[in-house]
Amino acid sequence: MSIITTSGLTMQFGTQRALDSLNVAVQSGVTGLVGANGAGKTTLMSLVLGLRVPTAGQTRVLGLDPRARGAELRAQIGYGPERNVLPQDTPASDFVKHMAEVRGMPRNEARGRASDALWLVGLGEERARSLGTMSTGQRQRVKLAQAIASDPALLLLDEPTDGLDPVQRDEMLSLIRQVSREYGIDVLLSSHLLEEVERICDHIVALDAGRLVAQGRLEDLVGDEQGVAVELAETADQPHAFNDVVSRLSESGLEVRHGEVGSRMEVIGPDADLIADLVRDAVADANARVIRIERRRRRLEDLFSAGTP
Amino acid sequence: MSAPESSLEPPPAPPPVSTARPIVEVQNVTKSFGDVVAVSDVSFTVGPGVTALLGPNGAGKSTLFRMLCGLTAPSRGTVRVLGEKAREHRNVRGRIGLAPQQDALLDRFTAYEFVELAGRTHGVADPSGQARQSLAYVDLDPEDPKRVGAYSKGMRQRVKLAAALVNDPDLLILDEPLTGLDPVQRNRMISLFHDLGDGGKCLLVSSHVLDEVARIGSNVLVIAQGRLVASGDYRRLRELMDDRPHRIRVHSDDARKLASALIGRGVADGAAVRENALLIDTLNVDRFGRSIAPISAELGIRLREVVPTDDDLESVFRYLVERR
Amino acid sequence: MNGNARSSADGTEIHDRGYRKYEGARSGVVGAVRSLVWQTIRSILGLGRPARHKVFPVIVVVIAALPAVVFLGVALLFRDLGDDSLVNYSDLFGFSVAPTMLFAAMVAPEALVRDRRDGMFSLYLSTPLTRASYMGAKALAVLSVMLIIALGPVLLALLGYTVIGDGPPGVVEWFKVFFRLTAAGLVISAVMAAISMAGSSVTDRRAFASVAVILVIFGGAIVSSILVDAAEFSNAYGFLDPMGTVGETATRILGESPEQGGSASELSDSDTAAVALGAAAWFAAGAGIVGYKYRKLEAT
Amino acid sequence: MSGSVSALRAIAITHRLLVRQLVTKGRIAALLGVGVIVSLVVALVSRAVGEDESAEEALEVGIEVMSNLGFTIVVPIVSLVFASAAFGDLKEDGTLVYLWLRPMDRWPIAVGGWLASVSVSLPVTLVPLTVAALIADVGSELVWATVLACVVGNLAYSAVFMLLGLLTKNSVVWGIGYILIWEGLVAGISGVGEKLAIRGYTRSIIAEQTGVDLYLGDLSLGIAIVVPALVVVAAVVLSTLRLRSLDVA
Repeated sequence: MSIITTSGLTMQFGTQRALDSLNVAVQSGVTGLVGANGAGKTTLMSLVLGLRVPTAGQTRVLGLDPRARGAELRAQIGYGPERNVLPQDTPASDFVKHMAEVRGMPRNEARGRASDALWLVGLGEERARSLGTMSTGQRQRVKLAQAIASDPALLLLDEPTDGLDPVQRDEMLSLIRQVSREYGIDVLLSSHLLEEVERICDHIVALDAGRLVAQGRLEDLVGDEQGVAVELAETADQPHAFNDVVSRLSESGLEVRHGEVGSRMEVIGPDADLIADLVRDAVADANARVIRIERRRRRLEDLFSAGTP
Repeated sequence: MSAPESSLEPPPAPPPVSTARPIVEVQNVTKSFGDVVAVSDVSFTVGPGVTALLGPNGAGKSTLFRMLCGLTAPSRGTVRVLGEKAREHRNVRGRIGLAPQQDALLDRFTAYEFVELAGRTHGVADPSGQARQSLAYVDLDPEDPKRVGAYSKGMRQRVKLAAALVNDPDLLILDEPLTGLDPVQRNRMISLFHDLGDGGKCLLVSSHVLDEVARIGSNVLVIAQGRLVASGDYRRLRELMDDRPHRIRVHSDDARKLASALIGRGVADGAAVRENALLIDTLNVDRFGRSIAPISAELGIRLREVVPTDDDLESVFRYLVERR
Repeated sequence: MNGNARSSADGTEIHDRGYRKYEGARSGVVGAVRSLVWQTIRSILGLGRPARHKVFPVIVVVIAALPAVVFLGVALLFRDLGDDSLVNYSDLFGFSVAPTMLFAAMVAPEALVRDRRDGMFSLYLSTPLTRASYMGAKALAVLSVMLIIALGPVLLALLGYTVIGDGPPGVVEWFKVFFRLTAAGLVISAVMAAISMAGSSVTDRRAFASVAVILVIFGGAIVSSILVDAAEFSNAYGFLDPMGTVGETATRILGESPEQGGSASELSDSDTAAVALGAAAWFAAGAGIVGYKYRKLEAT
Repeated sequence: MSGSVSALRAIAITHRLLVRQLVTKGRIAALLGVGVIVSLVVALVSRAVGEDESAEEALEVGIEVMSNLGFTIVVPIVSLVFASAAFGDLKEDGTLVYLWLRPMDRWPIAVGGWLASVSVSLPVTLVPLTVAALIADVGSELVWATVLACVVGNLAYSAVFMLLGLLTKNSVVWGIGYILIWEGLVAGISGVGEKLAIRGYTRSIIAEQTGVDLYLGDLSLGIAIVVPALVVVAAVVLSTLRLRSLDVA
């Protein structure tokens, strides 16, 4: 069943069209809403929450119309906003408890759930600290905790990894996945970092300038392509190894593309076995040091560079 | 998992990242805010070219940059830019270009006005011409009548960069210039950095996104928990990292034969076959990387994929940070 | 799908983290409003926040309560002096004018301005709260705290006088006085709350909200006193003074005029209906500005 | 290539930048509105008083209005709003770095900031108050007294509140506290207090120029000008020192 469906959803701000007749069906599970800044991700979220009136089109979320039954709908949604400002002087536990109450938890229940949610996101020891003294990573966790404390059916997370370093980002992503899997909460998370979306999402909705670029299951959208990507190490004793490999492969009639970093290349051709052998021999002959040899994959990035379908 | 203790400690003397005259000298610098130590006994020098300052959030990157610019004084130690302290010497401030981390601009100015003002406040000879040139450099239109308050995050980042460039500084400090940018914008920014570095400027660029850092520059300073945990050439850093155990996944048409050959020749220290893939553990990736192709060629094994499972920068970084 | 909790795809064992599904009843909009009212009251008074946030609220509460306590003390210590030692309730309201104004200007803007600055307004709109229920909760919270300042000391005096035997004679009379006091306190609080919230909705800076409220309350008082006293214009210009207008309304409700403290009001000769209309107009103006501003305010 | 910036240019640049930041439609409209109300009130009052009172009494009423409305509320509050924002806003939103990290000395920045707040708050107050004094039509003494007191008041308040904006985050709240509680209450209690409040000097100027006795206004004209001037110098010097020692975000 679709959690969120839109048909012909259009949002116009003055002369700017933030969303352009969007037809989206978000399925159960973790869905990544990807796109560049200004692609319309936040606008779509605010329409899902019923905070704006669309210029045209329909939206249904959890079977409800956000405009007509907004309060009822929002009671089932946990929302983690993109803005990173939170009440400075409020202790994390007070803030999460308050948001749980506002989202419908009875008072006694809210206190316990706030504490549980903070422990779940790894802030159990820090729950009495005020939000202003917390780091970016901790505040992102608090935003997640307040969104899940009311046990929502649907989590909307706007850029939940923004400003996090890799370790924190991994932890946040696995937390989100864990919450979704263990507690059966559907998640729609937006991000402009495609690689993280690829890492945890079941489904993708990709936007570009307010238009739908692609949607569907992740494995249907990214997959193998012809050829391999080769990365070689630059070594002091074999300074020409990379160029040697490139020229040998080119001489064999394969298409070789330099990657964006100097020690990477892509070798393209229809016959996978032939490529594998030629690459192996070229590398061996050039005395090059292999870092990686990998099948070329279509990445989400390609969805955007390919332009709108 | 143990690594030799000394291999990644900051070397006793500031590592000569470049042989040229150092533009930035940081000596035994400590900065604390109350009881919290943000930067702890850090020393390094940086010369021309692009240097990436890498570290998790809260590691002390911004504090270090602020001290370089003189925006705050170190609690102990000295920070010199071009031989002087920016906090005390007026003219040194004119040779620094800073794009601060915070997304703060004079929102009521147009991009041109903002950059032109930066030029004026720097006392450049031709603020208007310089501003146009800087804006053109970052692909912004000087005639755009929109105020920067209405700009997207990516455009604001570029306005900051243009303002930092307008005085043709010797030292460019860019604090997290890539956050909030989409992949296309990021690529464009990175190539800008390389152009500037090739032009002889000293660029210090901080980031916490590791896959970006390899592209930003080969000189890396890694800072974690307020300390300089590693510095030098990114590739050499990686070679240093070769001491730790690596795990590499190899897809071939004969996993068992390849496994026994690799172990037999001492290239692999351990091997396991799982779902057609060969998982190799090795303590010496250099030898492994040089041997895998010749050995397969010799044995006639078709090599489809060789994928390090823990050799991306994020793993390196995690290793550096978590080992401590 | 739902239901396969406790085992993730990679087979990792999941330990009990305490967090679990919630099957019970949800409190809906009523619970949301109740929580927001309480949270706002706490934040206005600086409860559960560092000490520096409590400075102004405490000063204001002390200034407000001091006269009532002093007069009670005097009445208690010198019971033999007779009725002269008793202050009438209208005078006590006079004493809470200054703290009520200070509160409206310096403390109450906290209720609205902070939510806009730290993004809470937008976050609240992502919950069952709507603009209307949000504003209702905020108004209720500001009004409640305002009542503590404006009415608290007077009720304290009433109780004190009653206990020492100087209260209104008879139960009926007592309740009459009680209800009049409450009504007067409500009018003062409602108008001041409306002005304070109007000032808070025109700017995102708490400080400028304070400036706006001060300009309205003090400016109004000065202008009206100049026009009426110095220029000897019509007393109707007294309505330009919001504090004077509600003060006079309170006096009419209490049915007694102040004997000491504030001099006779510029409005003492006006019709009671006109006075009530004046107070209502100030309230409507404040509420109108709040409504207009928040109707247009974008939630991001 | 960049050089350094001369002191005069630095003052001019800072001034230009800060004026641009300070002049927001909302602030100017709101405060001009206040000015217009003041003029209106004075006009109404003077018309009324002029009809049936002696010239002497009319002048007294005019002075009363001017000093109560103009110099206890309008001038200090307007100066506070702009002067405390001069550097306070830059500090708060993190843009001070675009002025600080420049090859400019610190004192021209302080002077430029002071001039910027004066050049916004002075017209906003001087025009309506002078118009009010003219409308009142009770002799040129009041007009000149108003102009002089307005200039002196603006210069002094702006310097003090600019320093306040550099020292504390809640400068407007502290400033209001100073205006209402110190100048309004404490300074009124004793003669010493009068000398410790800028209001004492502006009132003295009005009293001295018009020859009318004014409560809290018995200092000589010379003192009423020299002391505020010293206050300006001290506040600008302290602001310079503060700019130097400040931790910039």
